[in-house]
Amino acid sequence: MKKLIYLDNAATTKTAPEVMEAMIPYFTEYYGNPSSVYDFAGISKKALDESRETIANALHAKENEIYFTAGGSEADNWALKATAEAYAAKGKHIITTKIEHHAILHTGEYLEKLGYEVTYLDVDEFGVVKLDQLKKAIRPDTILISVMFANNEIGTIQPIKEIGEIAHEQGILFHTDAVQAFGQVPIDVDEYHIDMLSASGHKLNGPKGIGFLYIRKGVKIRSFVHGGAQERKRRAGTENVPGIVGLGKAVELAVNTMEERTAKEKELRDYLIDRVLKEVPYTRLNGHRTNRLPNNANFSFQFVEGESLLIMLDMDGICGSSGSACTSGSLDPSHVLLAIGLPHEIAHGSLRLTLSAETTKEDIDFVVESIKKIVTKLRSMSPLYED
Amino acid sequence: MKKLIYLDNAATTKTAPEVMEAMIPYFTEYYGNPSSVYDFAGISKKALDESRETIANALHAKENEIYFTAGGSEADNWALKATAEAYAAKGKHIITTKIEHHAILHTGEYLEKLGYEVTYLDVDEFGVVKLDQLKKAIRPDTILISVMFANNEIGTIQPIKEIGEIAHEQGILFHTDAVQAFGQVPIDVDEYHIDMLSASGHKLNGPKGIGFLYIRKGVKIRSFVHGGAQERKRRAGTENVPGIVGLGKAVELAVNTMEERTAKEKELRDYLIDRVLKEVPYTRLNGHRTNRLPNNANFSFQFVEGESLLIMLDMDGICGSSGSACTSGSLDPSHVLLAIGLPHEIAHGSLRLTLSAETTKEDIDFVVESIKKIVTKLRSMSPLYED
Amino acid sequence: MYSEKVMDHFQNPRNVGEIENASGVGTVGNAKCGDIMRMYLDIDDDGIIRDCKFKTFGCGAAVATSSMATELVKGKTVQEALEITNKAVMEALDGLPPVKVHCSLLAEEAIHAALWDYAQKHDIKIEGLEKPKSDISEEEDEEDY
Amino acid sequence: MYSEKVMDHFQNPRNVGEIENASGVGTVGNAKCGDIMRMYLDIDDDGIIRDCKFKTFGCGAAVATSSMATELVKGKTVQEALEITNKAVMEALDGLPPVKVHCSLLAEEAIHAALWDYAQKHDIKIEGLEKPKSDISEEEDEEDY
Ligand SMILES: Cc1ncc(COP(=O)(O)O)c(C=O)c1O
Ligand SMILES: Cc1ncc(COP(=O)(O)O)c(C=O)c1O
Ligand code: FES
Ligand code: FES
Repeated sequence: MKKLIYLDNAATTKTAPEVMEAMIPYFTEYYGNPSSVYDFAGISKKALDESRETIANALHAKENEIYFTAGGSEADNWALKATAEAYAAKGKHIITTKIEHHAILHTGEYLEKLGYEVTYLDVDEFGVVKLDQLKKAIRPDTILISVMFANNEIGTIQPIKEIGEIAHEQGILFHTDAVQAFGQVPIDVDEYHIDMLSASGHKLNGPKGIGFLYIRKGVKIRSFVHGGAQERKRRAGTENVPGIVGLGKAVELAVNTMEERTAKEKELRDYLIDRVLKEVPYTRLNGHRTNRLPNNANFSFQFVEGESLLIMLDMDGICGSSGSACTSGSLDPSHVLLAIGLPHEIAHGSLRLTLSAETTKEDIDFVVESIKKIVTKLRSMSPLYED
Repeated sequence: MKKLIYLDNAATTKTAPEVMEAMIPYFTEYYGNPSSVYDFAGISKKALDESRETIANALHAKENEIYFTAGGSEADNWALKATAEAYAAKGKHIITTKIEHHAILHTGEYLEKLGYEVTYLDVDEFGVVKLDQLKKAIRPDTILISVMFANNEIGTIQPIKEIGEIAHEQGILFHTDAVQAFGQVPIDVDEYHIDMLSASGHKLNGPKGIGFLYIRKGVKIRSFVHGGAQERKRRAGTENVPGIVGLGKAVELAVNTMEERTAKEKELRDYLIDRVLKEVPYTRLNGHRTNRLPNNANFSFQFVEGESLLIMLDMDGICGSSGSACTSGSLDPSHVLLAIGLPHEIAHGSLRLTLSAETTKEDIDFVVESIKKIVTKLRSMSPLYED
Repeated sequence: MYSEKVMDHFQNPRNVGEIENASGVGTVGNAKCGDIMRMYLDIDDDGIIRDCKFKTFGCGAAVATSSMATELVKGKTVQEALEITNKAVMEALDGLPPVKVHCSLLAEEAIHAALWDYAQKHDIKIEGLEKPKSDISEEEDEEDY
Repeated sequence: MYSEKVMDHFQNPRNVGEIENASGVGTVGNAKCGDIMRMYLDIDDDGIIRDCKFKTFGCGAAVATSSMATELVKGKTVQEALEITNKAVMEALDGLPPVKVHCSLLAEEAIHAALWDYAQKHDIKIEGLEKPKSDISEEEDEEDY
């Protein structure tokens, strides 16, 4: 196989070798069900506890506030649906944003069908939520504010602390989808006034199919998956022990390497952004110039369509994405790019490149040359482009 | 570590080495997100398709009727909640049984809170659903019948085909929780008139944290996890590719070895049952003598309490269970044993031993001797026992 | 799951058995978990507990707390025995998992029941001893989600 | 995702470009996906399509179907060109993923639009040709769960 330059780490990541090593014994050796009585199962139970502790520490939370799920989507669904249910007597109004992941947006639409009202906040041209609009949107029957920590497409980081303060001043629960942010930026649930937080293992070099929802003690959320007494009776199902162990290891690695890793990623990211903006005409950077995820670059190339661009990059061995991977089945232009004000046809020509710790300067140089070549070719084929 | 005799395969199983081998590349090599456009992700996509095909073939179903979930509990929750929602206009009555797993029972209770009516059918002394009672329970507003294929505690296999026929004659959807049966007994969704079927990977030497719901084409079930367009838009969340690959491999192995493996298990199981019943006084076999899972034995030892028994077996290196592992956090005696008519204190002294392909006759001999010794000791301590 | 002390008292329970013509016998049960504990006391004329035996149908914690309770009770006066709380039994066992706390209550109540029986039989009033409940189950304070 | 034929026509699209003073030019778009295709026809006095070129802003399938459509159209009579359906284009490409079927409709419609323009300019009536829609998007028939 030709060399692969994988720049789609916001879609998913490689499971780290250390994570594999940590997980494997729990498949074939210590495979006991943590709920069982015998000592052999105690090994599994202990592994769960340790992972929970690692994750709690990473968030400055308590162990019994971490609830494992099958991933970010389940955590998002749980947070919204089961607080909506639990607090319905207080009110049926929820505030979120126009740039959330579909796991939040489609859950919001579902709740609307059930009789809840959902306000979708605008964002500015950089993708930042407007705090004054948030304040105005709050009503006496508002029960939940859900704003993502960082956007998966354009990488913009939200003023989470300020949002948390506004929520808590009004006695409203605050949930944040931190699937993209967790492991990339430091998070302190107390300092940021976060009541619930979603995360997913495979976004931080952990395994797929595992994630968690942080639930602050005292939040009266219902169960989402009913059944056995796992996860303090809040989330049924035999625990994915290897997945949980892997997630714990991934979080440990992410926290330990965060400073160095993200500093390096930022440098490469900025180098990429600077070269592309300088060397490819009719190009813009989407998202905030500085308040963005360390590994995220997102461009729009005018007169160029995204899928064609991706396929041509793929032919050069470069993996990138156009909009969110999860929605590539859909033909709609990215709701995030529309929300920051891009016209339809420019929203279409977006390219997201998300770096990893393994990305090198040589990779970036190769990618920039490839982009230049491809954009020129596609523009020459475009009926929209006149040179 | 001392030799371990693991006889709790109904709680969970060891991941098979072949399954590990199949999965590992999808963690570290082919880690792409199946939704992505580039070729590299096509490898993941293809792996999903292959697993889906294997599973569909095992059930005589079609590929696009298999929807991956995080396990059996999610599949059960999904099947009940999302059909209840979709068919609410037709009616709000659901029929299930008293011996279902908590993933069904607690979901039923949840639906009752939402205004649905749930009938919990009795079973006879062997744990078999009474078909005439089922027929009488059907009402014009019955939308769903959910009866487990085989019970997780006492191993009794239900007359699924007859139940399916009754359901379909009346135009009612039929769901079966086959978490324990799948891989142990042949299943044909058409022959048995099954509309939905839940299964879980870790019960058949596959990984934990993955399962599926079979949904017959045409069943108008809603989404349970909303978000991205995965699983034909019906179950959001980045696919657990390694888990799905592992599940596919486990199903392949289970199907290929079923005849030989279960014949051997049945023989050992019957040897175990015969010896225990003969050599330990005041003992009964719970469940049906022949219509039971090939690897399941479940005894009640009068005057003996289950947990004490388990701990003492554990000291001899034997892993067994008393009631369902998922509920061992609870102190209630098994609802299944109560449903087959056991009095409280006998229900308490139950022991479930579930064999695997690796179980040997020597294991069984050792276990029988251990049981005899322990039961005698515990009875001598029991205020209920007078010799 | 259990501490080493609990496991020791479970594997090698002290004072299992019955006392014929015991000064007092108490049997208590917990309807919720279905477990039953019977305690036998041999009390001399000075009100000193000379011997104590038990029989228990119950979980590991029930057996261990029975065993520990008999140990704690032996040699004590009736009044001292009355003051042995479930907390004391638990502490002597290096603790119990939260879900097993009620098992130690069974031990406390079994002592009380045996003392009550002794008081009834000997027509004594023991200060601070109330008629024991035959069922010690309490409301679980766990939340329902 | 795409067949080899599609990938070939995407990587090496035939007949990209414009025709100056073309006999007919047609531009169609799909509002749903935002893609746009422009087709140029050079038709001689006998009604034979001598040359055909295209410009496309669109996905891989859009580019490939444009390319294939121009190949199919060349050398055909106007009447024959009119009968080239999106199905024929797809078949010539060894198929398209279901979600990409509409892209081939874009190609069919672009041919029609160019022929319509030719007919208008030369004041001809082409049997069976209707005024093309400028937007070919249709209702998706996918279920909503
Ligand atoms: C019959 C039955 N249904 C459902 C489940 C739940 O499956 P899981 O724990 O994989 O979610 C189990 C096992 O725990 C089971 O035995
Ligand atoms: C911001 C955000 N939220 C939620 C999710 C869903 O996570 P998962 O696919 O692990 O369910 C994703 C990624 O797909 C994401 O980027
Ligand atoms: S569980 Fe009943 S005494 Fe321990
Ligand atoms: S997706 Fe629009 S033409 Fe293919």
